[in-house]
Amino acid sequence: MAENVETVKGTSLWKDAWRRLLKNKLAVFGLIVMIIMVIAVIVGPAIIRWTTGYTFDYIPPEGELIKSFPPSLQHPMGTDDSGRDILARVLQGGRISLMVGVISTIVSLIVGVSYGATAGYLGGKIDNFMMRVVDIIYAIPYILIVIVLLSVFGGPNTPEWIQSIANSLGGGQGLSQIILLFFALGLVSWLTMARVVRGQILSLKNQEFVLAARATGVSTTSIIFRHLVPNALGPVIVYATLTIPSVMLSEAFLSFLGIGVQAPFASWGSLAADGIKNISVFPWQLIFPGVTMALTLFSLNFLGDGLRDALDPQTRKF
Amino acid sequence: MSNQNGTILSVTNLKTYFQTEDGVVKAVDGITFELKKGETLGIVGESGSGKSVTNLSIMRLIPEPPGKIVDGDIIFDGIDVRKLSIDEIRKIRGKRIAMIFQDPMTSLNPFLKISTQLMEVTQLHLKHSKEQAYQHAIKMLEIVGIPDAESRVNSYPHEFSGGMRQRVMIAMALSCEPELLIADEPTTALDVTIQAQILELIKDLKTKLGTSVILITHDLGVVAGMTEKIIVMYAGKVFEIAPTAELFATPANPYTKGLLKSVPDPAHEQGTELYQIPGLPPDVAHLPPGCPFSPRCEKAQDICVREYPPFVQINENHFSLCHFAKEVYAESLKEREVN
Amino acid sequence: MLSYIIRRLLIIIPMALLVVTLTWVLIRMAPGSFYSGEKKLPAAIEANIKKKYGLDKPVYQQYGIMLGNIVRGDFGDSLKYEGQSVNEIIRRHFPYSATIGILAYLLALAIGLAAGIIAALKQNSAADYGSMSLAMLGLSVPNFVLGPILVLIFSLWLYWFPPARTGGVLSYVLPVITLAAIYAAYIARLTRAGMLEVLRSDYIRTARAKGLSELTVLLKHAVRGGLIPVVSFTGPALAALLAGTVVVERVFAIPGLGNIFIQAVLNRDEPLILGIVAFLSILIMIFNLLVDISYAFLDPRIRYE
Amino acid sequence: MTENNGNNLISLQNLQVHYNLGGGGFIDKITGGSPVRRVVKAVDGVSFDIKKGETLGLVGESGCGKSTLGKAILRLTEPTGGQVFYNGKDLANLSQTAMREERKNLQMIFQDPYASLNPRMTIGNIIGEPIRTFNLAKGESVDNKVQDLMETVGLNRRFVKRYPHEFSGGQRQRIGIARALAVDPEFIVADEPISALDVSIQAQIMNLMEKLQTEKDLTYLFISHDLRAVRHLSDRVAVMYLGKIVELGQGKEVYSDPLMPYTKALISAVPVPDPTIEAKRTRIILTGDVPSPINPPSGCHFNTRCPYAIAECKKIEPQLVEIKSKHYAACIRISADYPSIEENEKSGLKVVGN
Repeated sequence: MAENVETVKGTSLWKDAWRRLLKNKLAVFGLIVMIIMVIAVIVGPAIIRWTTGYTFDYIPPEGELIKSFPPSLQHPMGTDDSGRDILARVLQGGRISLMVGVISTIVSLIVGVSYGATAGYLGGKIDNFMMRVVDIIYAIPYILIVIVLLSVFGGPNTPEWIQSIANSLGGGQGLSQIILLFFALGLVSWLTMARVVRGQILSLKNQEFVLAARATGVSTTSIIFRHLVPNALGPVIVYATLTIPSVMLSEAFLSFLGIGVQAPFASWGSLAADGIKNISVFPWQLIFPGVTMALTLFSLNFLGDGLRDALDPQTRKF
Repeated sequence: MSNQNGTILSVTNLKTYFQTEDGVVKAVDGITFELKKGETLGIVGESGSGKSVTNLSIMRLIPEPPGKIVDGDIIFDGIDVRKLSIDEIRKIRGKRIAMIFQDPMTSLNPFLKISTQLMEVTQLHLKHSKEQAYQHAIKMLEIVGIPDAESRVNSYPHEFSGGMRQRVMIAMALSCEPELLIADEPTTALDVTIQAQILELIKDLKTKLGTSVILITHDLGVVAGMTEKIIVMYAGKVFEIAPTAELFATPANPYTKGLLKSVPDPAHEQGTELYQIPGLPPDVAHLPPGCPFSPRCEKAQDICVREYPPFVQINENHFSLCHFAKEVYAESLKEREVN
Repeated sequence: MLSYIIRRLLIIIPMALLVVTLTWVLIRMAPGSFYSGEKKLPAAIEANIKKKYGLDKPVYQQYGIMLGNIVRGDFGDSLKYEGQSVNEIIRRHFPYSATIGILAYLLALAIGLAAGIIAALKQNSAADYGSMSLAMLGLSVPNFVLGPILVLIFSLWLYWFPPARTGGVLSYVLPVITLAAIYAAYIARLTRAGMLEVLRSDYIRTARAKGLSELTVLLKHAVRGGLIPVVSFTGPALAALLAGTVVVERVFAIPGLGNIFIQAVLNRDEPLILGIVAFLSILIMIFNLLVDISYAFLDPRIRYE
Repeated sequence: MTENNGNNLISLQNLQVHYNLGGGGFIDKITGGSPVRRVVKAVDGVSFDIKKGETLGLVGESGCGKSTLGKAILRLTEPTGGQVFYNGKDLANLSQTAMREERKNLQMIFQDPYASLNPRMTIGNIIGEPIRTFNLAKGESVDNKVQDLMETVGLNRRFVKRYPHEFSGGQRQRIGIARALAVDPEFIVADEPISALDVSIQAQIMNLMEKLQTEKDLTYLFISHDLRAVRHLSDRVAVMYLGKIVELGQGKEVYSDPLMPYTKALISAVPVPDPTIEAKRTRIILTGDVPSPINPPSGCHFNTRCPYAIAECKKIEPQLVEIKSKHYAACIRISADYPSIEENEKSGLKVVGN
């Protein structure tokens, strides 16, 4: 019979870290901005459509001479060369940019964590070989890999499942090309993640509590999932938070080169690239998408930094 | 408080607090002691008792923030250390008061040669020329017993063993013949046989140079053979202060008594239960209003929990922070007679 | 030490060949080729072209020929820029990238180190928060936004600097600043973190206990340890900078190697891609070796055998 | 030194743990690496028995291999040679699966109470893990068992849902002990269990270990560099130096009448918390440091620091032999007939044994 003892609830390190994170003003600022940004890109386009009737690909009928208007009440961020509302495009672009960040990071997490954890846990020669492979892939310019991935799996060769995702989201070929881009970026950004995870596992593997688990006969799978993974999670979360902005930058760069997101779809990168052409005449075309993107990256970086401080046990001591 | 009576250092009511997430930690909370010229003082206490903070305070080496010396006087050879400007205190550090630290592995700069680290002290304080400083460095290494000093002076710290590094630290500390040497757990990180070497070395050099020494340790054994006077610290306070022989023979504080009894005696039969101080070391951020030791004390009465204990004078040189100091002392005397 | 360097240098060759091989595989994996562009070529012409470039041979032979050429240091002629050898193209365009790359790195180093050290010394002060927020900004503003905005302000409004490369010294100012921003930000953060770590260590306490002034403690005792992270960052950063940063080259119309490379990739200009990849990977590996060697000078505990 | 009288719980036969640091290969020769193969002989041929219910103390300075020895017995470090018999079974050559099954009977207490507990698990889960691993209890009875264990080691049972960082060092060490006890083991290796603790807490943990030993009929291998603690807890004491056992005997005898010059120096180096004794006694101060285990001195490893070393000590590797009844030492300058090295030295006797 279970005795009914009043147990004292402990505070886990996660709860502790969360409390510390909330004390960090900059991180909280980053968190709030990100929450607003996510809500804005989700509901924003619908609201604009409902209030002003503009959508990201609405081109006003011919007849007007100048199509790029400066910011006004009607177009808070102005319009672009074709007369499309930039606010609507920035919000739509935000969807894609944020999705690039999140989905590619998830892909890089899956690949990087399993690769790094395997190498770190097995150790020895296998580890050595796996890490040399990472080194060599590092040396190949990632843009080459992305372009090859896009052309191998793009166009008529697009895998079924990507097509079906694109179709279910209501987009056609253009959208499936973008989804392909997410995966391609994910597949090139897992390298550092793999290194981070491997380093973590290597140092954890020799910690006494893992030795203690082995001494009490705990199985290898249990050691990995109960002891190694939860303890490696902190740095992984931090690194993932910092991967999001870096993937977003890569996407923007590709779009800037004209390889990434294609019209009528937009991302912050492609919007900025379009804006640069007219920088001297229509500066708002660059400034609004550029600043929105910078603000987002700024917030994500602060959040990542805050998470690092909150999860780093070193700061626990005074 | 002048140096006519041979007092080199006098600390009065020193309070050093740290601001932490958890609130104010009173790491050192009103401690008072005096050190005579040529004397060796032992400060004994467990981790967190404030013994290291006391000595970093004397050197004004408390990292600020989060730490701060909030009250008290530190008079070194007639100089009020707390009132000195940072430039003036620098002239004392390393020259008149020197320190050696617990971990000789991390206390020497791994990036610089031993010679560089030794020379910079004398170049700074004794205005040695490069050549003079170099020769002095070799001489100091010889004094602390490093074989083949002339060639080893150009080594890096990682090429030395732990014991050798601690010798280098001592050589560095004694380079300017300081009047006061503070040794903060100088042997804790070392093996017993090396500990014996280092303690012997400190003892030797002290007699040779006439330096006053403060020896901080958690090991009562270390201070027994090395010191003339001992301070026992607990929770940032001085619990007992007495001449070494008297402290060991007739302690007047239950904490000191407990500590002495809980050290296993090699002559003891195996299987006999060891005396143990019950409970846990105090959380210095949240101390009870009464005696900080009262939750662990066998003799604790209501008054101990309620009221902060007085600092009782047993005899000329023996003080104890306890409501029942006199009783405990009498008891110790009696036990002494029985044995 | 010397044997270590020789061993590392020897390893570079097979590593570079591996990288080139993988790149070649990647290029061949992609459907289509340089010739199968928009319009479909008549079969006879296609066969002719294939013959000319040896594409009619079995794949392993093509690979062997390619590798053989590269080992001899001859990357062949570019497909796009007919009659120009790859070596010639690299030689012509690399100096532009190298010039702005090195200038940008020096600028980034100067700003980053100064900001990082000041922030570490005055931790939690206004100077610390200010420089670190600025660093964060540097990390967060993409250079294709920063570059045009600088052009807008300093060229188009203030007329201080030319908006694109003219050959004059002034025309280098904006691209170098644009390129340096993110690196300066990175270095500042690395420096601050490294210095804080070192300033907390026991041997700094020892140095202070000796009575050394704060400046001596900093310059003699703390800097070496604190800068190790910056040194590790230097290798990859400098390699990336020298390779040219496409965005800056495009925004400021600089004929650097980065742009050429992107064009080559988009054009499927196989010899040019392979040539640039081989060149860059060797460059990166040499920089990494230099970084490792400089560790040994910085940290006497590191000994290479 | 191996007495086969049947009640040995653990018996080590020439146990070895060698680490290969590389070097000496073809590649190393042409590229200027280490010309010889470098091997650390962390444990170099150790044989002894531990009787059921006794505590064997293992002392030695840092780097002498005592911790590696403890781990090798439990196969937490793989032995590279020799045997470890537990109830007649050779643990050193069991398969991984079979060894896991044996872990029910063989447990370990670790040195660092901070590093040895998973910071992300509750105390209940930490202590309960071995119980669940071996299916020793099910459902609620696991919790009950955990709470009973907590009470046994002197922890409040209400703290079962707390995390390690919410406890002090001494309490954490109690958690580590409770975890070791969870499977009801016969034999426990305690690897420096008190060296990271405050003085006032050390006594508590030692008393707890003794109490548990009598209550549960445990057998301990108590590893420590603290001679006072080893003396207090152990029936017999083994002294280790650079991978080898150099002296082994009844605790009382080893302390009151050490045979090996090294043991003498070790005991005399321990400071006694009594100024009157300290003032009287003369210490043997050894010169020099413990040599590197990579290239230990030839012959007797201790010859570089030994005040009694003679030329033969550099050549002959001494064996552990019985000098007095059940008191063994590895020194070529003493024998059963001439057990005192001081007297042998005085009379100019070489006594080259072995």
